[in-house]
Amino acid sequence: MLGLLETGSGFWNAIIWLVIILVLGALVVYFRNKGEDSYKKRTEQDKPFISGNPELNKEDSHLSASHIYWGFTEALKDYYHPLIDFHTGNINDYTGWIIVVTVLVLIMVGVSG
Amino acid sequence: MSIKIVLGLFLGIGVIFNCLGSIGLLRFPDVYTRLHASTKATTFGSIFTSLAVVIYSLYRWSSLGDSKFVVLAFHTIIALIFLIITNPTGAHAIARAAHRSGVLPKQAVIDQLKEAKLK
Amino acid sequence: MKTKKIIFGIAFLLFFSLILVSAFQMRPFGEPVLSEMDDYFIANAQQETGTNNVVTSIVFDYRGFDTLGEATVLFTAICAIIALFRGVSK
Amino acid sequence: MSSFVEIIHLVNLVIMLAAALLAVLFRKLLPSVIALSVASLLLSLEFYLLHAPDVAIAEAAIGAGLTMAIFIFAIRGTR
Amino acid sequence: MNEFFKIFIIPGGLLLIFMFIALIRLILGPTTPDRVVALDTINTLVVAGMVLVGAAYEEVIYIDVAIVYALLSYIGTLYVAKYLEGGPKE
Amino acid sequence: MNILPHLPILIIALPLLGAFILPLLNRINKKVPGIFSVLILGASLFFTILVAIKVMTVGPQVYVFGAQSTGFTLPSGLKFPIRIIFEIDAMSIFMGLITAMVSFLGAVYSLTFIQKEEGLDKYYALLLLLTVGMFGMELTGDIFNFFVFLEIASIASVALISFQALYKGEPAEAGFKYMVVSSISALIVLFAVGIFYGQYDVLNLAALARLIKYSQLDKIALGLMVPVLAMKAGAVPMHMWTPDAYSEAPAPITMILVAASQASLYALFRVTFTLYNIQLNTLTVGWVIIIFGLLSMFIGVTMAIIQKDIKRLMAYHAISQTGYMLLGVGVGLAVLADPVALQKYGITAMEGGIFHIMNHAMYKGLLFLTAGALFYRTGTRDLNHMGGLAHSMKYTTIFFIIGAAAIAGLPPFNGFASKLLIYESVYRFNPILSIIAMVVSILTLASFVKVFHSAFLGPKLPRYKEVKEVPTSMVFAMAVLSGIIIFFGLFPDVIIKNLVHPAAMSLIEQVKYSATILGGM
Amino acid sequence: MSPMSKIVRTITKFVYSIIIIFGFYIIVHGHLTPGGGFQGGAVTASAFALLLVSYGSLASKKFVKKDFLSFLESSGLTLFIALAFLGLGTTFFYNLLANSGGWFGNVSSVGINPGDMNTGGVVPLMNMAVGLEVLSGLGVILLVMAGAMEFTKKKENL
Amino acid sequence: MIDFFITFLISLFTYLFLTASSGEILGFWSTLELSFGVALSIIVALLATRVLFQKKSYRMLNPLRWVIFFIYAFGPFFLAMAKANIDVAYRVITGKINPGIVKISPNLKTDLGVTLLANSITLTPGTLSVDIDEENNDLYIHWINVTTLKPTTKHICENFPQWIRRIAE
Amino acid sequence: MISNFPYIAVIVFISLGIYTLIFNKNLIKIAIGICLIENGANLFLITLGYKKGAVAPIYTMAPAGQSMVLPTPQALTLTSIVIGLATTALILSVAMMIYKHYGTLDTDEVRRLRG
Repeated sequence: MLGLLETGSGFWNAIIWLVIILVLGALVVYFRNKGEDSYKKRTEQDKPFISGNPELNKEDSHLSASHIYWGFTEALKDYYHPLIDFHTGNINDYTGWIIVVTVLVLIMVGVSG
Repeated sequence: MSIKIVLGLFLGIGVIFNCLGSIGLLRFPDVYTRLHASTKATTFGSIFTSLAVVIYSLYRWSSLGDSKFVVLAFHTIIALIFLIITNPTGAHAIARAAHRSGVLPKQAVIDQLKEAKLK
Repeated sequence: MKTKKIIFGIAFLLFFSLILVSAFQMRPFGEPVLSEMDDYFIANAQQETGTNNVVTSIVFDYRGFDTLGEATVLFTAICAIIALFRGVSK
Repeated sequence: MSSFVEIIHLVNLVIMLAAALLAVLFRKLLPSVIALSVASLLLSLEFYLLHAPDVAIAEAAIGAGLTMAIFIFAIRGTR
Repeated sequence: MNEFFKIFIIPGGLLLIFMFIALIRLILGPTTPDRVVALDTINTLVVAGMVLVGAAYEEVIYIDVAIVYALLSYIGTLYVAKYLEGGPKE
Repeated sequence: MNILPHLPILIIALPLLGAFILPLLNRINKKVPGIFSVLILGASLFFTILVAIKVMTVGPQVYVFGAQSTGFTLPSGLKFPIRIIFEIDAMSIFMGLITAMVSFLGAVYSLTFIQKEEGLDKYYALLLLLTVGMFGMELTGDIFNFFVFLEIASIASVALISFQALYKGEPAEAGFKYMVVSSISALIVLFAVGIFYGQYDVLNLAALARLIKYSQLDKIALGLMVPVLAMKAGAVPMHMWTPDAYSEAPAPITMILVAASQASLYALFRVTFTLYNIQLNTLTVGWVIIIFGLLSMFIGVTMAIIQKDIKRLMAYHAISQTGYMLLGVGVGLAVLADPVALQKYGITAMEGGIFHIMNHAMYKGLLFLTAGALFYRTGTRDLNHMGGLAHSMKYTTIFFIIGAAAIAGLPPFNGFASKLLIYESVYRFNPILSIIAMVVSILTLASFVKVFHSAFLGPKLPRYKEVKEVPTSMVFAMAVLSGIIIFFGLFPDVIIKNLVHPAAMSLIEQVKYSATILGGM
Repeated sequence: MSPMSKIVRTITKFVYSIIIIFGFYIIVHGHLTPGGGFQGGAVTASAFALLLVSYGSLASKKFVKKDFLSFLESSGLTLFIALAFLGLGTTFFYNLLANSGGWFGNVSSVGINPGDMNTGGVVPLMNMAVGLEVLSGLGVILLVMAGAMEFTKKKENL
Repeated sequence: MIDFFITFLISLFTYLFLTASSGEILGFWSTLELSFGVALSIIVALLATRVLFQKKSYRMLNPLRWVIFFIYAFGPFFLAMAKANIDVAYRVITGKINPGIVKISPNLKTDLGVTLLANSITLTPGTLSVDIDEENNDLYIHWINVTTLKPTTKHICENFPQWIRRIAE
Repeated sequence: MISNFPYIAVIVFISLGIYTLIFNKNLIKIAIGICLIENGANLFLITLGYKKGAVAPIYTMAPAGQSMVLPTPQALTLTSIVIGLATTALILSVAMMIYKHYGTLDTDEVRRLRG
């Protein structure tokens, strides 16, 4: 069958998956249309509500990239600090690591025979 | 047999002068005197070693009649000529550069070049 | 920073000694064991290509494509340098 | 007599390595480049002794003349 | 390897020793011009040595290398001299 | 004159000729070089497809340079070829197709992306030469020839990386770093070539593969070549040049550089599989490659999360995706000596790894092109300064979503297909590896959500009021790549059956490779 | 770069033409004696280097034009690859002139001999093409780097 | 035109010297070498004429000057060089030096003349030309054994300027 | 084992180059280091081709009756020398460009791209 991918322990077919997704999507749309239609345009319901505070201007309301995942990096501080120190950007280190890895591989290949 | 003696003589002179040149390079106190030793002695020594090769090739040519020894002689002469042209010029360039970069002759009795620059 | 230097130093010494093994494992200097390909070149290059200089016959005939690559490397470097300093030395 | 030739090879290689070592050890750039040039020169002589005149010419022309020239351009350009 | 081989190769070997002496000047040389002088000396000695070795092996075509060296070593010297000179601005 | 036997050489000779006469053509008109190089690369792509069809139907193709005939015959009295040989089997032409496709699209994209720059003839000549270098690395059957083309590719990439060094310092810095590491790698490869030559007096890959004895020296050569080629492919902990180079190069060049690093990856596989094959201790070397893969995946993706520069972020993702390929093929190598395990999951793992090479080239190329499109309109690569661009760059947004979904392994895009193959087969080799691979995939999705949010979502910013959709040639290149991604995602079996499986088998069956030239099995 | 002293310049004047003819000698005798396109090209390019160092970059621009060298470089390479393409009747890089009896097609005598210019097939032609490329290419490198030297220098050191 | 021809001849002679003993013409050259020599020399002449003849001066065309040059090179010059080397040998062994830089005015007018003199001085006893005054061609000489503080040309370089005047002026 | 001295020289050459690359902090010194590695690799190839008591593989006016050294390494070395020159020239040009923008050649300063 077209699009059938055998992985040795199972299979994957994108077309079947797409068909399933489409059917589910149609179901969702169907259920959504059954709901009550109380939303009115051009009333107060249309405006953003930020806990009663005034709306920020456009520049400030956008969350900039440095702040995304702040918590994640803060939690993994012990992992990230050495890692960032590792990337010194110094050309001597680049060469040095190549030599270190070469030595390790040479030893491994030599020991294992 | 005599050709060997001649060759030995020429090569001996050449080697001795080359040796003197390099020893002078080691012994003398400053750039200019070292240049004296190295330029003169090595050029002169190289002339003699090259002349030995030329004599050798002419000898072999006359005895064997092999034309390749003509090439040997001619090319050696060309190398020698270039050496004689370029060596003193190089020495002059170094001496001038040394003086301009501020290396003054040691134990100098007189330095008219420096005086000329001061004016 | 100090530890990194020590690591690199040890790695460099190990690298040196490990590669030095290859120098001792290599066949003795001046005595090629196998020289089939080169014997073929020395024997046949003069007839096949008509050049007295076997090296040139290899460079331009048997391994001509390498030479094309080499000329290309030079061309690439020249292009690179001109592109790097474009408009500088008019 | 061939042992004498081998001694010549050995001495030449030792001088060459000394020059290369100097090229690494000198702190100033210009002496370092001069030492590199000497190493390259003796490398060319070594090629010559190993019966590779083609390569010796290439190394002589490129190692002694042109590499020196471009190194000096670079050093002068980065003052 | 004929009877003349020895006559030419021994001076060639001696020239190598002189190169070593010049190398000592390269190591010691307090100023850069000293080192250039050492380079110049080694150049001349190498040319002389190449001529001798070429004659020893009876390889006449080898002398071309010596010619190239005699011509081109001068250029290297000039470049260093030029650098040391500094010179007026253009 | 019959052109058909000469197709393999035309792939490489046409761009070469084009590069040589570009500076002459520039004297006629400044606009000519771009169009000319697009035409040349199009022709090259066409020839590559023809050769691919031939390889898939007939079998490996051999082209001998300078011999009496194109068909291969051994010289009298010798057991191995003496001339340079192109040996094109399924794996080579698989990589060749990627190269041809990517460089063609890169040239099309460059038509408008770089048109304001001076010295465009040099730019296009270097682009053609980079393509030549990659093709040469992939198609050649001679190790010294491989070194030469490695140098061509690296010098051309350096030149293109630092193409804009006239205006700012960072491209020059990136170019310098890349040049240093790549010349080390090339010189070490040369040293290894010397070791091989000294032992066997042969330079041909197939003949060498038959002669090799795995002596002490061969071990040293292997130990020198594996790390160095892995470094060129961008494996951790020798990956630091990758983000520098990828982020500072112009966008179309970055796309081609991805393909160039994959050419080194190909060389790594060639060395381990074809040159040594089961001679070497497969478990050790396999695990070395797997460890490279694991480190690359994990460190690459975690570093990507904290980046602020969009192209640098994508470059770290490139490292992380390279890890998948190394993992898949490494597992294949680790079980190479064990026929049962190889049949059970080894081949599948290798198919996954090799299929991922192609997928990666496509979606990473697409992502870099979208980053280039953003840069083209906004003039910045800093994510902190972007925002709300979905309002004005609709096509770019759609292409970015496709690329991001593909790289994160969301079905039904192509990334999912290859990652699935890797997960399932690696799970049978060692479950932990597979789990790590899945975690990395999730982190990938997370970081692309970050990019999507900060670049495209949000209110329309006033400073980008003037921004509009990018010109047609750029949209065209991105659209072609998205089309390929969707096609591969929907019908992965077509590709795997026709391209990937033969490629994997050609790597595994070393005997066949040398038998193509030397005869006998 | 500024010019060097008068002595150096006068010597350069004479040595220049000799180096160039010597480079050409190495190029055209590539198939007989040590040498060939690359070596000869490098030697000839050294002549440009000599000119550059002794006359300074301003004056040597009068003698050697960068655009012209760039043109020569491209045409040399195109000639080289065209020679390779010529063999496409049989294979790429096929030496179609060797032993054909025509230009450069003389059959060379086997064994040790003084050598004859008229042998080698396309090898001497390729030597010339590569020599043209290398001499002009290295000349361009030298000229561009000499120009860039003034550009990258710090202004106070000018 | 005459410049072109002279450059051509110089290169042709160099080429012929390099390719001697390749054939039978005049006992040394083959036809092919000769024709190649002519062709290449024309190219060299195209490249190098402007360098060689920056000033129009055809003084050196007189063959008599060349004869004198050879006499000078093999006669007094070679003798002085031999003397110089013995002198250097003496100084290398004993280490006796008394150096200084002095100025001489040889009053030579042509570039070639002053170049020849400078190079001769460099290769002859105890002297080394350090610098040159570009306007009036005065030479600054490093003298290894300063005997007088007001040296004349005679002290430094014997009668070389006369010879060189005969050759180059 | 002393008969292998040229190989030892090659290794020392390459190691010196790598030492320079790791421990030297000047960009031009790094270029010198790369030159040294190149020289080592070239010497290695030529050494492999040497045969005792042989002459160069050129038939023009060669001494009679002697074997010839292996020609292939010479051809390879020729290629790698020119490649080395191209690499060196490019590295130095890029270093000059770095100096133009950064005003220094110290590798500790030339690292705006990091992290």
